[in-house]
Amino acid sequence: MISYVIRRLLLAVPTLIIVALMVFFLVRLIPGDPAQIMLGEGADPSAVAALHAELGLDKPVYVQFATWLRHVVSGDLGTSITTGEPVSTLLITRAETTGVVVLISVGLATLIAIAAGTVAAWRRGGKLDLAVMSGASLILAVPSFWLGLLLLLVFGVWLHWLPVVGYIPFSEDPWSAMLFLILPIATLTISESGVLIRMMRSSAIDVLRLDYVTHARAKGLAERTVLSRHVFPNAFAPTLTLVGLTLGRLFGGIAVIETVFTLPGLGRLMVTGVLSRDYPVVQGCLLFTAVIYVVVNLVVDLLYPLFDPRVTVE
Amino acid sequence: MRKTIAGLILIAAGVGLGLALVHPKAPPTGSMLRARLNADIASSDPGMKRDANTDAVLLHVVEGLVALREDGSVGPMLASGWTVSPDGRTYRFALRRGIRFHNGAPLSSADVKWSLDRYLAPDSHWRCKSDLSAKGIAAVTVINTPDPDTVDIVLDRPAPLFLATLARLDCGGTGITHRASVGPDGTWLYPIGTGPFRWGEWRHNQYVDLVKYDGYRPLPGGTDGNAGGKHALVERVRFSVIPDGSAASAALLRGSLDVLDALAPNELGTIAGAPGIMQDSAMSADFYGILLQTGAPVLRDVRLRRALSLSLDVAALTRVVTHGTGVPDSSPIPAANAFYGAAERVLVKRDLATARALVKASGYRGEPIELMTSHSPPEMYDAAILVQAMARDAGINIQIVSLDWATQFARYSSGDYQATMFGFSARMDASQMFGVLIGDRATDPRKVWNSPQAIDLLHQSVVTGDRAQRQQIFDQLDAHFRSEVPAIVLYNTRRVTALRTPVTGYRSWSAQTQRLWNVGLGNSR
Amino acid sequence: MKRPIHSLLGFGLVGALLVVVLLGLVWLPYDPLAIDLDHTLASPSLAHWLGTDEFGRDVASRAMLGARISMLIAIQTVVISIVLGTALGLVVGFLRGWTERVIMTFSDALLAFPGILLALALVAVMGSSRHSIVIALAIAYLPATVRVVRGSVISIREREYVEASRVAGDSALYTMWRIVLPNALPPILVLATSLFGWVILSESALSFLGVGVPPPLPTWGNMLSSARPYMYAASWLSIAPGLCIVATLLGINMLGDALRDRLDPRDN
Amino acid sequence: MSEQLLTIDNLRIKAGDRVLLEGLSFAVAAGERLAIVGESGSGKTLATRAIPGLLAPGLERVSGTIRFEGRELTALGERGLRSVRGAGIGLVFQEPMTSLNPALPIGVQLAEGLKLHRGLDDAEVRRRSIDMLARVQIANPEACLSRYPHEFSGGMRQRIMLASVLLLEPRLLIADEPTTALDTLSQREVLQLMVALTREMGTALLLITHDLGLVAEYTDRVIVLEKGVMVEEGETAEVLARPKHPYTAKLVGSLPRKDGDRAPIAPDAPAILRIEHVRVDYPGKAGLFRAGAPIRVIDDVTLDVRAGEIVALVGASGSGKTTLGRAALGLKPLAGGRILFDGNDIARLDRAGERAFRRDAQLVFQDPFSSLPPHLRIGEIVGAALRHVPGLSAAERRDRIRATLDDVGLAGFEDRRPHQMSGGQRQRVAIARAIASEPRLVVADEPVSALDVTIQLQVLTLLQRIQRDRGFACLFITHDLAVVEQIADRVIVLEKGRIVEQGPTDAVFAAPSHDYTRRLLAASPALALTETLAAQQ
Repeated sequence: MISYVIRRLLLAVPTLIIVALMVFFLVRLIPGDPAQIMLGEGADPSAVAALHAELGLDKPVYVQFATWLRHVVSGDLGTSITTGEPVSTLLITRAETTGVVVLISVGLATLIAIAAGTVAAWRRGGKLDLAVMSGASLILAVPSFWLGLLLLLVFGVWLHWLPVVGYIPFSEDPWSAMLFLILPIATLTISESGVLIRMMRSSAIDVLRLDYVTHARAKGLAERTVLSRHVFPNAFAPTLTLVGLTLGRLFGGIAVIETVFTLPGLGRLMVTGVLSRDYPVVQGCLLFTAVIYVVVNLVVDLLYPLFDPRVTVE
Repeated sequence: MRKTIAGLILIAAGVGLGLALVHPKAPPTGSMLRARLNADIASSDPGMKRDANTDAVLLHVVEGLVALREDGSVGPMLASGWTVSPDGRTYRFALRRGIRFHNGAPLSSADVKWSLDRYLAPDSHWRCKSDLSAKGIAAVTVINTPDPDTVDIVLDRPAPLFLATLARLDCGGTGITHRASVGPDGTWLYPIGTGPFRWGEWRHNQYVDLVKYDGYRPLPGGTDGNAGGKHALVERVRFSVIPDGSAASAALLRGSLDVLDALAPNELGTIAGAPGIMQDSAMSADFYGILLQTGAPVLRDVRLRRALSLSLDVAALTRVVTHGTGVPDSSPIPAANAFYGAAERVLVKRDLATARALVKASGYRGEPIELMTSHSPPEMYDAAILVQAMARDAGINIQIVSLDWATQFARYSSGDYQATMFGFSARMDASQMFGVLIGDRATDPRKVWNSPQAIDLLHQSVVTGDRAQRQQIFDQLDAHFRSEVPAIVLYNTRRVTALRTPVTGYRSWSAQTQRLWNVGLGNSR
Repeated sequence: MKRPIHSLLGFGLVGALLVVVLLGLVWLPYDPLAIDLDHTLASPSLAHWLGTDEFGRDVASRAMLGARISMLIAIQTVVISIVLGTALGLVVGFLRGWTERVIMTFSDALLAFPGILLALALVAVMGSSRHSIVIALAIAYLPATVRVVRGSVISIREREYVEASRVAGDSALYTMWRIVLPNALPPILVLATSLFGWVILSESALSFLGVGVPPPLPTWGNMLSSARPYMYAASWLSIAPGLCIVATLLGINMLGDALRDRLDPRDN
Repeated sequence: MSEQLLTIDNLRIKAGDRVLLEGLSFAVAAGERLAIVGESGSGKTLATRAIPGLLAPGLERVSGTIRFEGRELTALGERGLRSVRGAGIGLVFQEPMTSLNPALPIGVQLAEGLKLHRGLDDAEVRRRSIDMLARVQIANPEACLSRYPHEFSGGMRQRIMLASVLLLEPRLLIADEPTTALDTLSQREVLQLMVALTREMGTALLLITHDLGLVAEYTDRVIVLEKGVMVEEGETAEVLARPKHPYTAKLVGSLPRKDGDRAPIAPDAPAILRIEHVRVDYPGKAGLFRAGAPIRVIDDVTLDVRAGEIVALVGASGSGKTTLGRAALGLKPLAGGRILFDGNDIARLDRAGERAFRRDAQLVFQDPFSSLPPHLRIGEIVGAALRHVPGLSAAERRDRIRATLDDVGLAGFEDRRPHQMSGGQRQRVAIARAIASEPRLVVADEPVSALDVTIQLQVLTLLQRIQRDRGFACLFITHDLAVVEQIADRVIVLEKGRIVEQGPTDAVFAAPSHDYTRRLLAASPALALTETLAAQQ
């Protein structure tokens, strides 16, 4: 298994290099100058030039890339142009926020999907199925940030149940942190559950057609046992793949939710990084999310045999 | 194999949960006043790596020799007073006695010299270094400390704006810090100043906490700009970073914020009339408008520029985009400025007939004119839409180029545009307000107005100390500006601050900065 | 299973949308670009069914025009993404070998790029315009399209009728175009309907982050994002475009489901 | 015969408005072995699912009573049925690949029923499981408990399935085509086990099948179903020897029969296809920096197919016979050796030679459902190879297509699409497609094994007639020795990628020299039945 993991990680290297190249040149293609932005509207041109030199932005792009890559390989992602913090520190603190929100949301959404999807498949064509599928379709149609705003309006502003803004790092005080994270997590859980419910339902329908389900029933097993022991593990495998893809996507992609709830997460770090042309931050973030993407997919592949022993990781 | 994986997952989950439970909660002590920043501060080093938020926060911690008063004039701060030599080149400051830094060290002239030398050092990025150089208003030639309570600063030429420059917010108020603010290797640690609050904790992108400085020695009197008597009335001040305007209003309404400064005009509707919320406001000494490239095709013709100006209903536009908070203005000198006289007060009125005639005379045939704008601030975006709609009535075809702020700024800085929406933040001196427009485009592409006459008048305004004479110069500049139309000024903003009712003593200021000294929480939570 | 209620609702919603778009071509209640500074932020009334926005523009008219522009963006993006994705996926899935490895490595790299950020950066590079949004979104969704098409082509490639085409002496190009592609179409069509919905969502998210379609043309996305500050004070401003998006996506998704049910061989 | 164990009376099943099973009545006595025979669509599977109340959603039992051990099953609730399922009535399915849950170890799946119905403790469950696995001849039954279904072959899985059902000692075992998906050798082993164990335990067996060979060999009584209606019932030997109903007669008549009057092939006829020392490899699992060790599927095979000759290529599944057929047409890369068509190495053909080869060598596939492109019309499908015949006008092409379709008995089908046709019709299309370009060699890969018995005979006869008329050489790939005996001039037996025996069909069948051939022949129930019936007549 270890050799498999190593092989997979090595195979990901070209992908990561392409990501690094793309992001490196893409951010530099965007008009706008980090030094100028930092020094502001009335800055002296010589000060801008000096800052350029200090940041190494006066060198040819390929030299900058080589330097950056060399530092990355030695574990140094550089420092943020705007805040002067090490990018790695920024990434770790921000990834914690995003990670907590994404992991909990996707976890909850998966649980909801397993229950709702299996039951809907089991009662296929019935009222329950219709209700579940209508709900899932509706969820798919709602823009997540709009949902977030509505939740914020209702629970934060009208009902005063939950704080509207603010953040406590999870690692500092998980219980208080959760208070701030309930709404974002609820938003993300709802909007991600739609796809997962549909996926779970359709694979459960496929499994319910198979002989071993009939075989299990023919042994006299109760429906609950049939669903939990024979349908669920087999129907879950394809959903697991989707969960992996969702996780990989969300790690870099909840900028909009983070903006609505003002969470200091990775997505917002990237967006503000792009908007302020903070090259090291954008590069670091994208490399980080790409690595996460690769790792999450690897983990999913390692987990897969738990649900489908036919698949072996070798 | 299966078992191993399952085991590993369980262990990982357990460790994660365990870690989550270990950290105890640290409750904040004492009363805390919570304010908002729309972006994180750039650094904790005054005037070095900065923006308006940075200035605002750091001026609670550090103080300069002099400080801006409420009316834009310069008053004493760490210096109890000063004298100027007859040749206008030597300034002698007498330091106030008994002042101590936050680390307990007494303030001496050596500390002042150390700070100023650091600002003026060759490798410093101090915002105002170029102003105090040969190219600027005057270069500092030498700083002397004849005794611990006296500082002499010698300039290479007389400079009436020298003190005003030292007091400028964007210069970090030329704040004096203790040398322990810098580590042994020369890197900046955190500011050890003399202000009413000392540096607390900076959580990047989350908040900056300042803590009451018990050893502060206030000047007599009440709030007066950055000068005057300052009293820390709360134990702690927290500036929370909340980039999103709607989120900030929601936070105020929810009670998670006490002071919401620089309320976006389009948030006013949300805040107005909400129970438990008050407002305070002040005119800002800024201006927002349209910069026109007088060298660009089509706009090269002054008749078209005038036509554009005449096509706009500035009053209506201001009312809508600033939600009634702004003041329509046609002069680069803002209404809050002392030099805003009778001439400057005259507003350009919408005159579609004349505008159409001018358009016709210029031979313009509906060629698209690109107007650059961004969402920073959001009103500029709205204003562009209205300018487009109003100019359409005069037969001028404007196409909006919507960019992100960084791109717009880059193109502004290189002069790469036909027309752009743009705003200039408060500068307390009228010369500085004109200065953002006037200059030689060849050497500084940011300048839109390279008329030699204007350049000359601007220079005169800087070297003259006499008020009446300066007013006359500014009136001339203003008249010239209105006939040449290198830019169209639209309005000055009003800085609105929303407060929760327990908050007492807050005063808005035209210098566009929030001040949380002399601000209390009526009934302590 | 057939869900007649769902597909009926889908047809109804999409039909209504088409009627609105077509009606908007010939008639709109007001000029959607005309400002009226004396009647800003008016709540819904008989004169303005959905109220007016912060510049006194009629929200109903803007929503109608916005429907057209949002649709146009979605259609253009879907067409570009599907055509390119199908071409690439077909070649890659049919030929395999090093072509596949190279293209899929690039595709994976793009996939590892957060989509909305990629679009944000691309729009920033190209400047904000309708075309750059279409191009940026098409590129952002390309890898997903390539993956789906490739997957379907790979499974079809193993069918015996593809081998039969080879036995008959057909060229690879002919087999790809005439035999594989027509059979790979059903999942591509289903993907296209999903993509349509995603694009509308992404366009609104891009607007929300400040790089949407530039004014004065309305899209549901930029209407929603400019309504955001008035969420509490003038809620109708965000509710109208929000509901438009929800209704459209609901309709499209349900049509997609109906299509999927029809094309699913298991149910026939 | 003792008291009836199961009595079904007037069972009707509908799907919506369609009647799928019309008034079925029969009884099974304890310990009896009864066969239900019918082709696909006859409703034979439905009947078995209806007994334990496991009809798929959408299907409805409209009327009828099912009595089992004196209890009326249709009156029992879900809970009552559950106590009968497994414990009283066991079910074995056709498809061993999907009838065991792939996600659970064998032991868990075996234990489930025992715990539920017998309430035994873990140790006892384990003891019984191991014992039963041993009885179905699983090697190392103890290790088997912790293994997963995918680690076993189809035949092994079907034994495990059998074990899991018989573990509960049901009074009735319903086996629904239990060996159809298995190859000839494991088919026999599984069935013999099933019969032996049920006899030992006194369990009655209800065997659902389409294969008369199995019926003859393993059952006492037989019921024949045609389109949901029972057309005949009686003692197995009697029904097969003297069928009363025409449908039964047709079924019996569809068994392959040796065709006596084939003209022998001239010994000096030229070899149209020559396979020389051919080896084919499949890529093995790749390592980090190296390709995996290849797996050899065809190892040093040399054979000839002469003009006008039908050569049968026989072997169990996994023997490599399909791969060899594909390789003969240049569809698989060779790891060694060469293939000569008309004396030319097909790997070295020029453009024109390649085109001629594609025209002259054609393939008929096993599965008529996946071998026809679903989006094309029959005319286009049949005309595919004709597009590459030089100098053929559109009108001539149409004529050729029409004539070919006439020839296979599908006149006027040009504009239909595959999904509008039955399996037998589709296979005729596949044959038409292969012969339209007037090839000199046709590789037929199990062309009838996916079809119902009666259709099998029709298609086989058609193929035989066309071959005789047109005189092309044919490499006929099959696992069914009865079919071989009917049509082949020569037979080649393949085992694990190697030729183990070859020779004239009669000679090989009369005196197989290789052990593998002997086992194959012995395991072929259809062949046995054909011989029995031939002897009786």
